[in-house]
Amino acid sequence: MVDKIFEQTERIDKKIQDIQSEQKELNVSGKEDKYFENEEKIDHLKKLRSDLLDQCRDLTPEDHVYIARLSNRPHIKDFIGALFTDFFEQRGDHLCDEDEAIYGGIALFHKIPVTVLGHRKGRTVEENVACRFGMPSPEGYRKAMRMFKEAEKFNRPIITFIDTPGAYPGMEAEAHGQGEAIARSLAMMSHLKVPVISVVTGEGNSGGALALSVANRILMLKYAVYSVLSPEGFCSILFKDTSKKTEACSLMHLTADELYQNKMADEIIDEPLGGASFDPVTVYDELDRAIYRNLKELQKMSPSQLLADRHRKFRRI
Amino acid sequence: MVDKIFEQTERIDKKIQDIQSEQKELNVSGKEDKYFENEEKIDHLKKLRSDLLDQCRDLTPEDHVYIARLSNRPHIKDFIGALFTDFFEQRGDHLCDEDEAIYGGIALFHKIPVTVLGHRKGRTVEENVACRFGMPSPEGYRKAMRMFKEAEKFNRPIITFIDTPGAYPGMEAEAHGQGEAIARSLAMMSHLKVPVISVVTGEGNSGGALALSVANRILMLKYAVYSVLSPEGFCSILFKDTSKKTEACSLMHLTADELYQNKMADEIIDEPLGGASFDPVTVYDELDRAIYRNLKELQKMSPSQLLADRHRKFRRI
Amino acid sequence: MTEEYIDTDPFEMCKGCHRRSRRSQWESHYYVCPVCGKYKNVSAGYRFSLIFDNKSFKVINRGITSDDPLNFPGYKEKLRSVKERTHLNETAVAAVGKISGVKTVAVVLDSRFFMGSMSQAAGERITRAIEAADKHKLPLVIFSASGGARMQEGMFSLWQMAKTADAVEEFSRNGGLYISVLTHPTTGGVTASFATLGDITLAEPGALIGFAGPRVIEQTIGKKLPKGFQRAEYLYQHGFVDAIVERSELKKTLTKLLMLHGCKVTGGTPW
Amino acid sequence: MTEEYIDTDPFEMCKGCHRRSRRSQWESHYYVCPVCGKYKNVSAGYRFSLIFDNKSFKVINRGITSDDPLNFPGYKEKLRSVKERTHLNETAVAAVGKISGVKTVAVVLDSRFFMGSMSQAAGERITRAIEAADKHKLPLVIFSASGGARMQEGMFSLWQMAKTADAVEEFSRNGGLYISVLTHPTTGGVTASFATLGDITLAEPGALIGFAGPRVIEQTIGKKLPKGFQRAEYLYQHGFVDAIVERSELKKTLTKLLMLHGCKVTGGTPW
Ligand SMILES: [Zn+2]
Ligand SMILES: [Zn+2]
Repeated sequence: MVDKIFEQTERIDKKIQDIQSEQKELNVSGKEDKYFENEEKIDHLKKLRSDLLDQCRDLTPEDHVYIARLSNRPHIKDFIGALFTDFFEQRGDHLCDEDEAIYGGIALFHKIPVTVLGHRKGRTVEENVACRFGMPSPEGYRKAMRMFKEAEKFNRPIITFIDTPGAYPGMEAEAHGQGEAIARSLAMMSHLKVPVISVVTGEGNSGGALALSVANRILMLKYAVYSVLSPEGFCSILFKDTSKKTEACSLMHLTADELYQNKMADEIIDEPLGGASFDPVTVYDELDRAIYRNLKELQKMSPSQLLADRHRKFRRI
Repeated sequence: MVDKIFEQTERIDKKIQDIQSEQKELNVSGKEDKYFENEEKIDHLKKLRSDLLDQCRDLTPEDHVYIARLSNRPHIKDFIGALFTDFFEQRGDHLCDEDEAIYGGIALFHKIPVTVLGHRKGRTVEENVACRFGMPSPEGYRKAMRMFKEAEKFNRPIITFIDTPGAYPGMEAEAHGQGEAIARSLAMMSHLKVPVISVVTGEGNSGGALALSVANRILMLKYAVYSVLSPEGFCSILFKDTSKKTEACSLMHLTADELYQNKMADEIIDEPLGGASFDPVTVYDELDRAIYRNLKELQKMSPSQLLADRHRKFRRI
Repeated sequence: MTEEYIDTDPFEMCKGCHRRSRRSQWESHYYVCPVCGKYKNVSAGYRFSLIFDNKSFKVINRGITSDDPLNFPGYKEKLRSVKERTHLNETAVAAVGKISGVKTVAVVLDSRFFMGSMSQAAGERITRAIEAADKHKLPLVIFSASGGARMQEGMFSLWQMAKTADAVEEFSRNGGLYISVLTHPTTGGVTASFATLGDITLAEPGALIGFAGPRVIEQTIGKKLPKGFQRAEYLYQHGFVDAIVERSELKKTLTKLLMLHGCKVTGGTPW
Repeated sequence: MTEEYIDTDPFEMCKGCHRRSRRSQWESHYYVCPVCGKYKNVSAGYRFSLIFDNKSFKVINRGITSDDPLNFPGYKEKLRSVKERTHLNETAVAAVGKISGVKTVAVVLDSRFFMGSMSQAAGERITRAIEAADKHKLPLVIFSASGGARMQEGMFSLWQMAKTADAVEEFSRNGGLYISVLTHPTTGGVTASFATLGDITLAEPGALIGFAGPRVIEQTIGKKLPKGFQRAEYLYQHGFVDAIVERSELKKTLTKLLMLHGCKVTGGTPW
């Protein structure tokens, strides 16, 4: 459903933009009649747009999946740019290769040095290819582990951003130990002596998402989804039929609300109607406050308390 | 010089063998004259052989290099077979690939569980190729590091066997961080909390050898060599002339005696005239006693004493 | 304890060569096809009796059974019918017994139960087994086999990866010895958690071992996978498996490994 | 302190494009060729004045100079003549100063002295600098450049790898911050010891960085190496270098990194 709404809002936005640029010219040339006529048109279109988005109050889980995957949704680089300062990128696993599907480094968060990293899908086609649409190779998880270890050495809190269709299913990835890389990341994260906060911002699928989210706190954007597998994979395994996606999405309990109810998400970050891309700044603001609050809480804990806290979270499931 | 002697001894050995197999037949057929004639021949040949090997009392450093590289010299698998029991091979770096140029695992040494590993040159042509003649890739050093870490976890002493022309100079090796892999191995070995004994058995060249020999005790077989670079590389860098190898070998101070004098080798394991391949068992026996004695000494030390002991050894150079 | 299929047919077919062999034949060959050598999946009970002295062992954590955390349509019924058909009550079974005199905790994932998929109950059983080994300072052996996550349990299944990896890491930091044995097939979340975190990794010949399933990879890369890819032998070649061990040799190898890790084993060294 | 070449010619040639530029031009361009952008090797003194506040710093360990441990024919004489020609007394120079207010230990390997080859004295100076940083809990920055081992010192050169790696590991375990800056060329034993053990690894544009030298690799594989192989940009692409930093930006980057590691820097954040 939501895709239809977005198609229409996109058309309306385009129209509004066209008229708005016409208005600028009219303003100069002084054709007032036409000018006011246009203003009315714009008001009407904005009303239409708002009515349309109003329908987004009641979205299906499948709609959430759709929004979570939107390419104009804020990505890791947007979040780092908006929430952190003085970012310094770190590269490579120092073992085999650089994996662009994991992006991260050191930065300041409210003047606190932190390690920040996450999945990177890329925005342009070239970036998408370089990042394999956010599907990491073992090298990506090992790069993350390298950053985790350094964060621990320098006592830096860790903040991870989750947005991945899953680990990359390729031949080289398997040959280089995709399974073991994820397993080692889970094991390492479970025993990190520093605060770890994960934010699910888009889609968090399968072990590829979990590998970066063994955290003390898991925050989810309202329209983010987090699930055992992609809905498509779920369909093909359970129903041997990929057309049952709508049903699958409803059965999977993958929305932020459902995860919150199941005590897997600790907090939900509100999004405007239609999702973060309709007004990213308000999302950044709320996310900033939420991370800061949680971080301050976690910083009061000793290393062994942090470990125990994280252990409890995953042990009880 | 020694190559000429070995050529001749090889010919003599062949002759002795031929006559000896003839003797067996004669013994059955009863042709006594011929039989005793042959016995005399054998005695004569053995005298010749012994006189020839006698010339090996005074070998040049270049001769040592020649002997150290002999393909029939005992290799890592021979040493493991002779000195250890219950060997269990461990494979791979669990990061990228298996490197056959490093061979090792867990075994018992006088009923003590130890981690044993070293360079593997291979004996057949196929093995040589698979092992790159004992030149490890970064994966090989990372495999060694994996074994070091496990040895430390289970408090197993580590025994390494050094026999390498150096780390492999290839494109993929560089792309996968050959330098960093060696550096990490040096750093890790320097801080291992268990006893480490290294035995230089053949040629130990360059960082590729050092990466496995940051040990509490370094034993060297009498004809083993250990040097900053291969004599050929040394010639080409310093003299821009590879024909000056004889001179280079003399200048490099690479023999066991010279290293002992410079306090880099702690002990020299005697070899029979002509080298270990002429009587491996006596070498195994002496090596066994030497490793056992050193191990017992080291096992009396606490982890911090072991670290301090190793630190002192390399710090004073 | 027996969890074998109850079947009166004295013959049983091999899934590899489709030849039928006598049950007694299968048994004397450790359930490796007497004709083509293909490994047959075996029950937890059989595994235990194979490695534990006098076939004697105590099953632990058997009370933990699959719940239906998401109220997934039809799951409860399917669980019931699978339990009836297989005479199993979960994919993971844990037991304590002696291997050549060394008290050891062992876990077997039985792929006949929901294709060895990871459920909350299975994860809990495995975690408790690891915790028991940690508490009593016993060696741990896990025979993995899994088709992946139990879809019907969604995120509750996924998080078992973190839970079990955490438990193994804690066990390992406390100095515990964990031998992981990969059997056919070990894929998905099991491969990406406890199964690849062993101090020593063994595999049965021919076992499929990987994170992504072969079909998914083929769809992604758009071509057929080469023969032998993701098989135990391939992993051995690439150094992710220390040894490929015939089922008939398994107890010997475990005994040797226990001894090499300082355990006092009984009965000589017959390798 | 100055260790520049003494030369009266007001022009100096670029080794890249062979164009001659005025010394003042070179200087204002941080000794990066004003014509083609190729990086020129610079002295330790210049490096220090570039990163330390007010060009103020104290050289340490200067008393340690190369010995001739193997009595190598002609080495003493060569040492003497190189010292006279370059006005340097060893390849590694260490100093303490403040980077944007943060007291820091820095080491520079000057490749004009015996091609930056690692001698016992250089290894000792580097080790003492690391130990000083460890003792006084100061950050450490090392500018590496090396053609490899000092052949004339044989094994005494080789073992500097172990000595320096040991020192870095100890420093790191004690929580020290080490920023490694790789400059042209960093090869051989230096690459395989302290230079690749940094918490953060930076490189100058175009720097050759590798363990084996390109010629040795070409001889081994029997073909020409592709353009750009083993260059800083290649290592960045493959993730062994975190950032490639222009010389003019170096102090800014170091300041930022010090700040990100909790040091109190002065003078704002001008990046
Ligand atoms: Zn069959
Ligand atoms: Zn130029």
